[in-house]
Amino acid sequence: MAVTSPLQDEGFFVVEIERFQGPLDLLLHLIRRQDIDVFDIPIAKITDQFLVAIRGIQARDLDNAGEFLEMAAALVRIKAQMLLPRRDEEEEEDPRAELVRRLLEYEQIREITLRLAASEAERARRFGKGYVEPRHRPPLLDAPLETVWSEVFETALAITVPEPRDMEHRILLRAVPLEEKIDLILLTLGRVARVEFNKLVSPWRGRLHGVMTFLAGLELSRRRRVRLRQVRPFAELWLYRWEETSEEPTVDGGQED
Amino acid sequence: MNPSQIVEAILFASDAPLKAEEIARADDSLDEDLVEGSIRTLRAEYDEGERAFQVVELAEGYQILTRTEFAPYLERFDTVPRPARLSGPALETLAIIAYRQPIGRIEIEYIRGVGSAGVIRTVVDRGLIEVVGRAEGIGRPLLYGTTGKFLEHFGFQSLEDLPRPEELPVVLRDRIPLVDRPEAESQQVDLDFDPEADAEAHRPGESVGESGSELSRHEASNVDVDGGR
Amino acid sequence: MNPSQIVEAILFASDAPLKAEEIARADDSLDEDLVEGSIRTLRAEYDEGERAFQVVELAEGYQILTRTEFAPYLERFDTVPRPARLSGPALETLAIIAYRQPIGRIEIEYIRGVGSAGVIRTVVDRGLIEVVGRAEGIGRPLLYGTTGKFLEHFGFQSLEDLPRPEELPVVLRDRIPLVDRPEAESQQVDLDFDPEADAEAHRPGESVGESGSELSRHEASNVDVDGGR
Repeated sequence: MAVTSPLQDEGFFVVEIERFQGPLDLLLHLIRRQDIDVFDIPIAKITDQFLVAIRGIQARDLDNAGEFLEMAAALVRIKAQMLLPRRDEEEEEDPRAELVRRLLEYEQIREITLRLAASEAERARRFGKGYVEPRHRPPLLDAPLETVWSEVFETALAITVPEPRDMEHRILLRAVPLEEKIDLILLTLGRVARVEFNKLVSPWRGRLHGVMTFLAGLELSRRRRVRLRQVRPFAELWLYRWEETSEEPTVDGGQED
Repeated sequence: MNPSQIVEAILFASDAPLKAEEIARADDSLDEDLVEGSIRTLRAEYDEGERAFQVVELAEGYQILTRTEFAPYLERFDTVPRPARLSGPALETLAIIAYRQPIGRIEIEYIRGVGSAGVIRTVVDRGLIEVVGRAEGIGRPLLYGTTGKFLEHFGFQSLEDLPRPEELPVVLRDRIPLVDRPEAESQQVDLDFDPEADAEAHRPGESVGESGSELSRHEASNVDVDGGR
Repeated sequence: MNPSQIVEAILFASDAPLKAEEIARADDSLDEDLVEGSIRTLRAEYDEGERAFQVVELAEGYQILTRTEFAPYLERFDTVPRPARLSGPALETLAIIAYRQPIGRIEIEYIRGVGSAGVIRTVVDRGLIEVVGRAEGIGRPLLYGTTGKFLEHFGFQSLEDLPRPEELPVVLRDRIPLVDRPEAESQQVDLDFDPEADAEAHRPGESVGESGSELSRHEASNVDVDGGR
């Protein structure tokens, strides 16, 4: 892997990642500390650094591990999109555009957060009356009600019965160990020479299984145990048992070694 | 920063009366005598400036308190009725009850999409709604309706006077059953889960007796399915 | 008993900011202008008398607070209550809500990139934000806004005191209207990722049949959401 950042050291990250509020914070850190132009993010490089940074995150049982993994998946998706030939330069938005917007927005919020912390600290230097004599307060009923009918009526007009919630949303996210998916892939490729990505994922519900299986595929491709192959964009993704002879282009990972 | 200012700051911000030796701990420059002297200074200044407060010596120590002659103003400040308005949730609950009465809590919660026990109590306390009966079925959940005070306050002769234009949501205009699927019961439980409501105000200790309330929900939804009032 | 003494007595007996119109309730002789005038008088007197406290404009009202220079003495004094500081995530969430209010949980989570149900609950519990309405659309998600207590906590007179976005040393100048971004919602759905379930609800070993406890938490929340107003 051609990762050249000082972030390569995994031990560094095991300590560091807890410090970040979430994936956007980590991403922003990677970008800003390398003085990268946020409007022209080298997405392949950043993606690799991000993946290195979050390696082993599952094992450490972080509250927001899932969110880091979601971001990893989004980055990988953008990276893949960047590799595609752009059919219509005029109309197609840069695949990174939304990410850049989010990063800038988050950076702004973080700046405001710092200001709020400063205001809080300044306010904390003043103290109110520590003891206030207890007094009897009148019950709420004594106060005349100022609400008029038009307020009630306008509220009535605005009432809608909520739609039943999408059942999918209720599936609880559970930890899906990367190792489990790596074993699954290796086991499967021990029996057959190639397997469709979807076949590996279909027995499980929940997108996290897809994300983890994909990350496991990337990891194995890095270790030269499998090859990821896609005939054309958005076609079925195949995982192949690694054969030293295979030379075909891969979507991700393998070629960069 | 002179000693009497430090003593004043401590006396003002302390939530308990303090003895001179305790106040002296605030700064190395202070000792008991200095604190006593400072308190005499403060007392003189407060008297001279005709402040509304004074330094009082209680058994536990010194404290700054409002002078007793201002008690009537404090009492008046506390008791003059404040203008009161219904909150958004209270308005919504009242609107639902006004149009769909008699109606139980479960149905109100179904329409609003959030738990409503607290807000119902608020509107009951305001005298605008009251318990008007009980539904059939196990648990016999309470049914709410509007009061005479409701009519009086909003200027209606009777409930017939409530406007019912076309724009009124169907759920309020017609007494359609709220749940009409065979799987109503399980569905109900699912719908009732509102993570946002949860996010709002979970207080420790209030979740006791959950099975009871869950039961009553189920009952009430049955009432609704069957009765379809 | 002159007006400024009455105003002083009321301010002195309060542990939260009071608006001029509220203070005026203390006596028939008072009105808003008289109260404002009295406060100017008190300020001059406190300055002249070198009191350790002053009348501060806070949260659209007034409160007597110690001068900042006494903080070193008060911060470490046993009987002086210290306000609890907010965590990083809480501050970040408040920053978003302060600038984008009214705003729902999903948007907050999209901006932060992490699930936020728990931290929203924390700041609601501390009275710094409240539900101010509901959005249109499926589920009618709750919308949050800041409270007077938010202003109090940060020492703001009003929301105008928040730093203006154009003052911030960040590349972004144009406010990105999150609401106009279809991705904001679809992103969540697309990824089928429920950060809440992850960060908040999921505990190791809990079975899927959690609806009972969810219900009860939901139930418990009612009291707080609606009851307190």
